[in-house]
Amino acid sequence: MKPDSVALYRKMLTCRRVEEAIAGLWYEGRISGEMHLGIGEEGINAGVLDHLGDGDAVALDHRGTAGMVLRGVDPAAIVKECMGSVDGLCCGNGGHMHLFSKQHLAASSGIVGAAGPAACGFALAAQQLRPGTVAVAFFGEGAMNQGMLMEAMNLATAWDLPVLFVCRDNGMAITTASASVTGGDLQMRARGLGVSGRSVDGADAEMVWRVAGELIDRARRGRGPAFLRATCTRPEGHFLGDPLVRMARSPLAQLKPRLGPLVAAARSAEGAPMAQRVASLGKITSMLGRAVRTELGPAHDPVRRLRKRLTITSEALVKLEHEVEGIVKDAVDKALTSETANEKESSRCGK
Amino acid sequence: MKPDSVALYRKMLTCRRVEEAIAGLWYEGRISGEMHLGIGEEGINAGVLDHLGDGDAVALDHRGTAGMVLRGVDPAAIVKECMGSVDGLCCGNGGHMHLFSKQHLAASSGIVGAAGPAACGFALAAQQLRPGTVAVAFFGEGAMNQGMLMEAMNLATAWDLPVLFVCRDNGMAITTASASVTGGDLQMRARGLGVSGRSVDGADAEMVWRVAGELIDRARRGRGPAFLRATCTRPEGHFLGDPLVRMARSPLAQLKPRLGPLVAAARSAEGAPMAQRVASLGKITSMLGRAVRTELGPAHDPVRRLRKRLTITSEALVKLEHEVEGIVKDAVDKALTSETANEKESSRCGK
Amino acid sequence: MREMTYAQAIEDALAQAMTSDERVVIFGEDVQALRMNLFARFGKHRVRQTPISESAFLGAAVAAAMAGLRPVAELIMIDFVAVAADALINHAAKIEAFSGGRWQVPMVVRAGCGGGYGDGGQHEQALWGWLAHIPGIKVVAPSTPADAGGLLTAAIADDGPVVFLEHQLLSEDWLDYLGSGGRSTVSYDIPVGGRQGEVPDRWVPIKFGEAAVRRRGSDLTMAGVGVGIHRAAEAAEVLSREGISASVLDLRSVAPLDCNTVAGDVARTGRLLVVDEDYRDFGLSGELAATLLEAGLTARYARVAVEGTIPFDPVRERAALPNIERITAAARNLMK
Amino acid sequence: MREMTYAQAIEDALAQAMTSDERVVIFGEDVQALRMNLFARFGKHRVRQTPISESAFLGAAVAAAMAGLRPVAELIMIDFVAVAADALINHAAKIEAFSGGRWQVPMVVRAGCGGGYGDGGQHEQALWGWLAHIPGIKVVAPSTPADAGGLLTAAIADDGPVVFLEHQLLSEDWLDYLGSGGRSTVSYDIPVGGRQGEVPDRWVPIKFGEAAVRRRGSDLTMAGVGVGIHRAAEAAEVLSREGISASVLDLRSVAPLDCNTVAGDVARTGRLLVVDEDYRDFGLSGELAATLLEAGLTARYARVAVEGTIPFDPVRERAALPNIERITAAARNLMK
Ligand SMILES: Cc1ncc(C[n+]2csc(CCOP(=O)(O)OP(=O)(O)O)c2C)c(N)n1
Ligand SMILES: Cc1ncc(C[n+]2csc(CCOP(=O)(O)OP(=O)(O)O)c2C)c(N)n1
Ligand SMILES: [Mg+2]
Ligand SMILES: [Mg+2]
Repeated sequence: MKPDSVALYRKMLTCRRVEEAIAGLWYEGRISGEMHLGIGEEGINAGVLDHLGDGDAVALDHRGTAGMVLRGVDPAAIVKECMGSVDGLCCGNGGHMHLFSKQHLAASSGIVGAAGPAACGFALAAQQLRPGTVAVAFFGEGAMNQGMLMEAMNLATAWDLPVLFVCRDNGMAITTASASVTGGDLQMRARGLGVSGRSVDGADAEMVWRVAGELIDRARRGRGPAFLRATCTRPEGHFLGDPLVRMARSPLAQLKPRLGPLVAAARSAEGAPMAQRVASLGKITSMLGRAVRTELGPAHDPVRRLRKRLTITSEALVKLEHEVEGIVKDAVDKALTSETANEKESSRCGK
Repeated sequence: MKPDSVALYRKMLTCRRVEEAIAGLWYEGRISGEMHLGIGEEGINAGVLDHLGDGDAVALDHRGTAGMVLRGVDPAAIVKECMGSVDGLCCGNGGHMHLFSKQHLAASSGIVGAAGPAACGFALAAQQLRPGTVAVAFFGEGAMNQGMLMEAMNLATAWDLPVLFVCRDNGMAITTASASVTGGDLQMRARGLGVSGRSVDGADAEMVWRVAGELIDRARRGRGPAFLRATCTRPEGHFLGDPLVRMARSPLAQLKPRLGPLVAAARSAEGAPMAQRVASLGKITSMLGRAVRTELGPAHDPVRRLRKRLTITSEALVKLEHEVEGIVKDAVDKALTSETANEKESSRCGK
Repeated sequence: MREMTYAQAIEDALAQAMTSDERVVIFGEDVQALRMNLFARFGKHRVRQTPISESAFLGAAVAAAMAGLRPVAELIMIDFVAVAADALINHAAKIEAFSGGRWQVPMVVRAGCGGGYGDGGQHEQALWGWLAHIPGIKVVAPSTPADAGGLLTAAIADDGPVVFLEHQLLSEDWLDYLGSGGRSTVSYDIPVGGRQGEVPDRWVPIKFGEAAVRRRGSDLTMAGVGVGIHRAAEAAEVLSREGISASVLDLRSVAPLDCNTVAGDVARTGRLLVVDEDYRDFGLSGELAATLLEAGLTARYARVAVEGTIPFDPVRERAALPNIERITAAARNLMK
Repeated sequence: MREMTYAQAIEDALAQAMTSDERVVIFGEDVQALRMNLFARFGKHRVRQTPISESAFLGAAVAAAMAGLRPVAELIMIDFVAVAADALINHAAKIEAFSGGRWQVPMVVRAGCGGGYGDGGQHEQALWGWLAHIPGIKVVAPSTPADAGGLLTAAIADDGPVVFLEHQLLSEDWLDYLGSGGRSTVSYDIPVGGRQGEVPDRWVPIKFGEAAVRRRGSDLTMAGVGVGIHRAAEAAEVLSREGISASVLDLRSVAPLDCNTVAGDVARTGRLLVVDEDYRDFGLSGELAATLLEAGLTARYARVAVEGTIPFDPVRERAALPNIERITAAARNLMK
């Protein structure tokens, strides 16, 4: 199997641009609350979801915007939803962590790990009502420590469900390096739950595509669940405005005000032995260092990587990219118009 | 390391006799509700708990009576508790699934899987307040599918806790053959959570003792959690009055009345294709067959097995057994006296 | 009309639903043994055994319902919902709202509840008021075979999530399983009309939110669900001999709650006594007080409910649950 | 007296408790980053990072407390308690009772709660009434820096399990983290006195179950906790300009509940308006109604609470939460 790399690139670029647009709106204050984006994960999202068709289902986590785009949901409806518009995908009731499209059998959840059980339920319905269809769960490596997700893998084995469990492994769960709180090895853990699988570099979209294709195909043919672990890099940290990223990027404005209290705390008369305090400061420093270092270099950016490998003419590429920009601009324009039309000025946070 | 097999035998026999006495009281209607006993598991319970001392903690599940006896709780207090007496271990508030002894740092729970997190908490306190002490969790193989238990194993790894996770594997969770709903392999699952361990024949108390000794010793020395899986056979099924066991043992009284409706259901006009119905009946039959076959043969009975291997004189053995009978009889007498003394006739169920 | 036990009515209604709608599937721990007849008839795809993984299978029920099935997921006891509450309160209850009303979750959670058979405080909770606190979940608690079958039929037909609570003291299956275990040496105080009774030949759904008036009196109104309402009815008998005439309203569903019938009756009697096997505080009894006050009624009010963790000792267990002595005492007090 | 923000008060009280009692340990997801100062001071053994395994670490907190520690376990948000409710309701709440009063569980669960910053219905719940339903758990919800520090001090000193709910709109830390994310383009409607205020030089425990009278009026009594009580106070200002004089009672702890102060005040005013950011049905507002009726009071009563899943759209979010318009409207209505 070989992907249509141009089409794949187009999808990935669409995700990237939609999410960048959402980021812009968020920074402008037109979107309230948290904002978790999948920038840096396009290779995984597109490489997997390219294999789905009608009747297939997807369970997404808090980072589900790209998944919805890739399943074919109108980007304008997604952007509007993020802005809380009544004509958004969920009438503005859900927001970016709670995107739902019944038509696409695509659901999300802000509860870490919930995608596992949800995918099992979708797969059960697939097995009974739509043989040959599958369900895919997306979640992070941090979610692998959530009981319900482990239970779900085991349930999928027990019921022989057509599920692909996709773990987007960026190594971090908010500020926690997942390796520091995760025992064993994720592949072994999955196998200990009866689910075997593969690990891939998620920045290599074509590779993800090939491996996911095999695993999904297997599930479609009734050969049970599979596990795909794909690594990735997320330049914006956990969410937009991630405090570690802010401190790392604007040490003067963001870090300095915290240093005083931090040093004072570390120096207090009472507390742990000094060696431990020093160790804590060391860990905090390395947390910040990691945030500084995490950037989407050419090797880690799935979009740039795939672009380089395309074999179309540069005219065709420019045209494609232009089209994508157009689609995204259009979606944002629609969202902004609808914001005004609905007199939703007041929907900006706190007004 | 070599166990003091006579002492070990004495402990196991005490558990057996206490639990038999409890069974007797239950059949007499002096104990209400469910009654889960550990008859058949003495090798595991004693082989592990023989290694604990002051400051060590135990988290038990719904099958915790023997564990309490082995930690040194007065058998009379346990029997009284099962009977709901105000002078029982927990003033009659807990019953057999909720036995607690603060003095022994021993706690139980009727919620499957809860022993895992509890042992982690005990181990955390051990690590911070009583270095060198350990915590042990007891649970069944069915509990290995409960999310919180898997989470707990991982947490123990992350925090490097001195815990021994003991899985008593009788292959059954109530009426469910655990293998039919459990993916992978339990040792691999534990390793996938960072906890390595060993599997042993739980009917071989000396073997359990040796392996548990090693693992507990390792935990005591700060080398982190371990997993012990020990197989066992439970002749009474899940609990006293287990319906499968009843049907298997008294087919005329217990099975026959159910057969009419069962066959009628299987023959109904509407339902699954016939082949599936036949398969269901086959599965039900084999469930019953398994209940018939499950008995504590000499190879599976840890008490008889260890007895055979003892090298003391038969006079000494008779004396020992006599003493144990005496202790248990005494406990039951005390419980019955207290029942009368407290005018607890009314405490019999439903009176 | 047929005569059935509470447990038979539930099984019969389930069988009827499974026959008339292919999308109905049941799953849970041990269901192939506990629901042997349904397993024999509908086979392993529609009667599915689960691992002891309540979070996974309740969560799966939510999505299965969203994707076209009508799952009836069994928690052995409602106490165990605590290990899987997320599926119910953060998902089943909220997805219709989150999706802007575009996606519904037609699932049933079936679970035993309630005490009186001596199993202790982690296995005898009622929790109906607790679950009803969360908007988006319906909670029903039938007290008779006819209601059990009719409400279950309605629950399966409902387009939203419904928690169906069957009382362990009314269900001979649960009671045999958890209580007597085949012993003839124990007996329980089982309300007769709850355990066995007439049921329709074919199940028709009973609308949620409609209380059944079990008895109409003039001095005070007693309201509740489950076994408590049978205790209230017994108490009403005793009270009537003392010249106190009590209404007994079986609410049948806790959410939705039939405020109108309660308010209407209390408007007549001027007194409300809530009989509740769930915990007293922040639950059904409080909600009924609020609806009275919201209706602008001034009434005398009392509640007989569970005030702490249910003790194991059967004597104290009985004292902790609403029993006829506590109910009559509270009623007499209200008449003072 | 010192001046502090709500978030600083909590951290300061925690630091004081950790200094004076070696047994106090804190753990939860990301605590080493979120509680950076405490981590720098008390080190990795007493400020422990957890995996995303709420069931395991809440369950561990229960047993750690039983074995001599005084854990403060952090759930990022109380919404997430749903994945770990078992530890709280079937264990922490019950073990003292199960053990015949012989073993206690001195633990604190600390969690953000409450809406108003635009995060949607799975991240803004209050749930205090839900938790308070279960006997054996105390639930506190401070509305000022002074109360936050004093109640946390009491919670840590308490010998039973306490859920400590800090409002996400009052805590600048949570708000920066979850809401603004460093943006200057957004603003929130934050009650001033809740966010910042005077606090004692040394923290002394504030007794649970004692409401604070924020304002004393003659026409009606408003009662609640958290941000709602600030909204009530604002509404009282508006109402006073219309000639309506309202009391504002900050209950501070939901369980135990200060029924006496509420009943006493309502006995004077004859009217109760409950302002509740938790769900309306089967919760705090109902419980307060019950306590009025139990006290034999006849009062006019209304409640402004959350009636369904909180919508994401900030406009509808604001409408769903108790806001000044709804509160004043309900108050005016009560005066009719
Ligand atoms: C049950 C639960 N616990 C905690 C949270 C808070 N939370 C949101 S995202 C997140 C980290 C998830 O990490 P990971 O699974 O690796 O996904 P990533 O964000 O890295 O994509 C946490 C802890 C939550 N939403 N739900
Ligand atoms: C969370 C939860 N789910 C279900 C139950 C009901 N239950 C009690 S014991 C049991 C089976 C446990 O099997 P296993 O762990 O193998 O232990 P065993 O009884 O075989 O010793 C079940 C399902 C429960 N008590 N708690
Ligand atoms: Mg991650
Ligand atoms: Mg077992």
